[in-house]
Amino acid sequence: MNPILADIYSTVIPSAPYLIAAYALVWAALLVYVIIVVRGLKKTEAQMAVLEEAVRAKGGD
Amino acid sequence: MAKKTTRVPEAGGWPDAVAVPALIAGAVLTTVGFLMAFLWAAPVNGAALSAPELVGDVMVTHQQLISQKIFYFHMPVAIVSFVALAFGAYYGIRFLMTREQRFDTCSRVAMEIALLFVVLTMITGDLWTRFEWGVWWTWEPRLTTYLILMLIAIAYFVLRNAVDDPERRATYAGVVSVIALVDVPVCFMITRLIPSSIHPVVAREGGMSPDMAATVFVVLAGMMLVGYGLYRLRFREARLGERLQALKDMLE
Amino acid sequence: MNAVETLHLTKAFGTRRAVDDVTFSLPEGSFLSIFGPNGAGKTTLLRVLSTLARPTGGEARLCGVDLKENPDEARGLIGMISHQSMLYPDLTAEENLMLYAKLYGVANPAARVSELLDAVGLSHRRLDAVRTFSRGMTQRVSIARALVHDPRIVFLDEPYSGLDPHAVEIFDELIGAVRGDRTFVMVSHDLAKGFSMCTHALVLARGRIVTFAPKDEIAFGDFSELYRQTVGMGVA
Amino acid sequence: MPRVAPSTFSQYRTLLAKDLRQEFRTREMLTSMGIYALLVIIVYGAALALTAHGVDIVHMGGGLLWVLIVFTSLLGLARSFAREKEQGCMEGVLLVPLDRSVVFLAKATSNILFMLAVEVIAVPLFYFFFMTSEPAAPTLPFIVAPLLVGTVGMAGIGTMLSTITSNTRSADVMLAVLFIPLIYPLLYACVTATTAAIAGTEFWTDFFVMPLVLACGYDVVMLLVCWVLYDFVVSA
Repeated sequence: MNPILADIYSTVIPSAPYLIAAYALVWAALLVYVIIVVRGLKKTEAQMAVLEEAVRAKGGD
Repeated sequence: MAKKTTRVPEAGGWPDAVAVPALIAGAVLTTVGFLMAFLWAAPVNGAALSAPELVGDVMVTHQQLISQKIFYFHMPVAIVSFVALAFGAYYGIRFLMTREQRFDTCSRVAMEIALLFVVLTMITGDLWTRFEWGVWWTWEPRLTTYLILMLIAIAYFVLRNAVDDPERRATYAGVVSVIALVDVPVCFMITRLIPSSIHPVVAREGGMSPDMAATVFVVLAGMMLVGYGLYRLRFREARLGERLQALKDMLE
Repeated sequence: MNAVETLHLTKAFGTRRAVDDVTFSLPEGSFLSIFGPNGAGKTTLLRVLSTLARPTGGEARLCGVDLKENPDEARGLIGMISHQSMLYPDLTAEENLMLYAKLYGVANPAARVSELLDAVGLSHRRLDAVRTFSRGMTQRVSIARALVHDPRIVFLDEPYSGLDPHAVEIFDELIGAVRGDRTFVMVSHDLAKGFSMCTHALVLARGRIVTFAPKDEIAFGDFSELYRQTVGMGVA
Repeated sequence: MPRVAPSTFSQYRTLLAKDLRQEFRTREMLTSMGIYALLVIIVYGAALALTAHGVDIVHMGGGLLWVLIVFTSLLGLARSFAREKEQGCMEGVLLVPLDRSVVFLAKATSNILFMLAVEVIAVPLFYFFFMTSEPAAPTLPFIVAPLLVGTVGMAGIGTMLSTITSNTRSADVMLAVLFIPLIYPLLYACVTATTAAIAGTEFWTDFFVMPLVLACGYDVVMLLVCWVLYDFVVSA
């Protein structure tokens, strides 16, 4: 790689990791948020089950 | 006195039906934008080369600043965070006007999306700074404004957890979201208009060439859709929790 | 002319209804006692009627003045005595009363304040900071504060809490003295005292009216039995 | 009992007089803020002692001064509203037929006066301890302008936030968490203007006049927002 080409890419190589990190983190953050929401849904479903039991028990006695 | 029935946003119905396709469309658009950023948009010229060099079929005369590519994500994400804050404040005002608890839920969810996208803005902005100026943080106007917006969003949620009475919590949250909506543009303006250091720095922001603008627009549209999709998803989840709580109350 | 009229008055947040569809009307000059288990919505009802809290539904009128239309006019008609004195501890008794007299725009504040201090028997302590007063004395200044603008309706939110028997006696005496044709609405846990002082009794449970009737229509025996059932029905 | 509806201004004056009299009686807020300011100066002393000549105090002075002012006023603001809540006095005032933003204005004015009183002591002390070693610019007296504009802005939004956080858990921390991000633009503008005044600069309009104008803009906008929203907050 002749010096001028090296000069052209002189900014590319060192910045590459930050660039990739940036995009990766963006997707990671969005993913984490979706996971939080889904976990919330699971928690609500579990409570729903408990509630259904309570209603059945109430209805039953 | 016929009570004007305020139309209260509810989970389900067409907004939710649209949510999933919006998420998919958002993902597609952002990836397209991602590719455009790298392959199609012309890189920004860095320092001049000692001599022009033939690369492929193009005569290259400057260093190509690749790090600038983050910009195509940084700006749209920042805009979406501000739009989300605006929605948060809008629903906050609607709550203050009608005292309808549903608007408080919408405001809370919108502020969550705003916080999420501000965090994204901080990530992209900070890494760009790391390469651009070689330092992890500078008190440069753009970055400080988003730091402030993030702190306000965090303070908003800290306040919500510190108040127990639901009506008081919703009122305070609504008021803070409105103050935040007013505070952020003022912060934008002040940090930009006052030169950041004693010796004024000449702003380097060049205009955007059409192809760059197109890329930003694509990513922006994509991010807006992703934001909308997440908002509806979170709103649906929050509503489910509330409806469950209502059932529990009725059972006692 | 009814002193207090409510029509389907509701105070709810989300699904929790603290006051649920309360409708009653109270003639002028009467003394209403409100009873109910903890969390039945007694204090919330009082706060809504005294404009300290906004109702979410229904209507309420004090001496014909609608609370939602013009709350300020309604505020001019009411006084509130609660277990909190609403007096500034660092200011003297006279300064506290002068403050409220000026805020209410009483015509001749100085005369009115000294008249009230005489009525509650605290003229000799008017230059002392309220912080130095006993619980009983503070409550008496609080009565003076509530009456400074000669309100038509006086709300009492558990005024006896923290008072020793002697102070309670003086308190009742004062209430009797200042009664005139004013209307009183009292929230209290003390069944016997509340029932003895009232002309109308109202029992709330989970925000709903269980019973509302003039005192002479119910004997105390049936009333306390009914109350025990209500409390037995469980806390809100 | 003839009752003339008092003018808003007289209610404002009464409430302000109450705040000032209460503070004059106990001097609790002023002494605690004054001592706190002195302690911060002592901490600065320790921090800057080793770098006596290394640090360009003329350029750092403005910033350090504003750190002192922000944290001292935070202490004062937190106390200012706690006192209203002690005996339910705020509810006593809310029962009076008055425009709720008068309460905000009176409280903000008293906070401004208290903060200015502390600044009148703290700023000269700060100058005495740190700024005498190097000659400040002739424009030094101009720092009064940003100090004034900054104090008005901080007291305004501080009053609103102290009302919000007064009945939350860990009120003091809550107040700081909300206060500092929200006043950042004002702080930024005032620090720039103060530093420009102390250090002197050839871009006078850029570094003094422009920030000052923006700070005034911030004050106007924020006080207006607080004025409008205060009714929701105080009656919540």
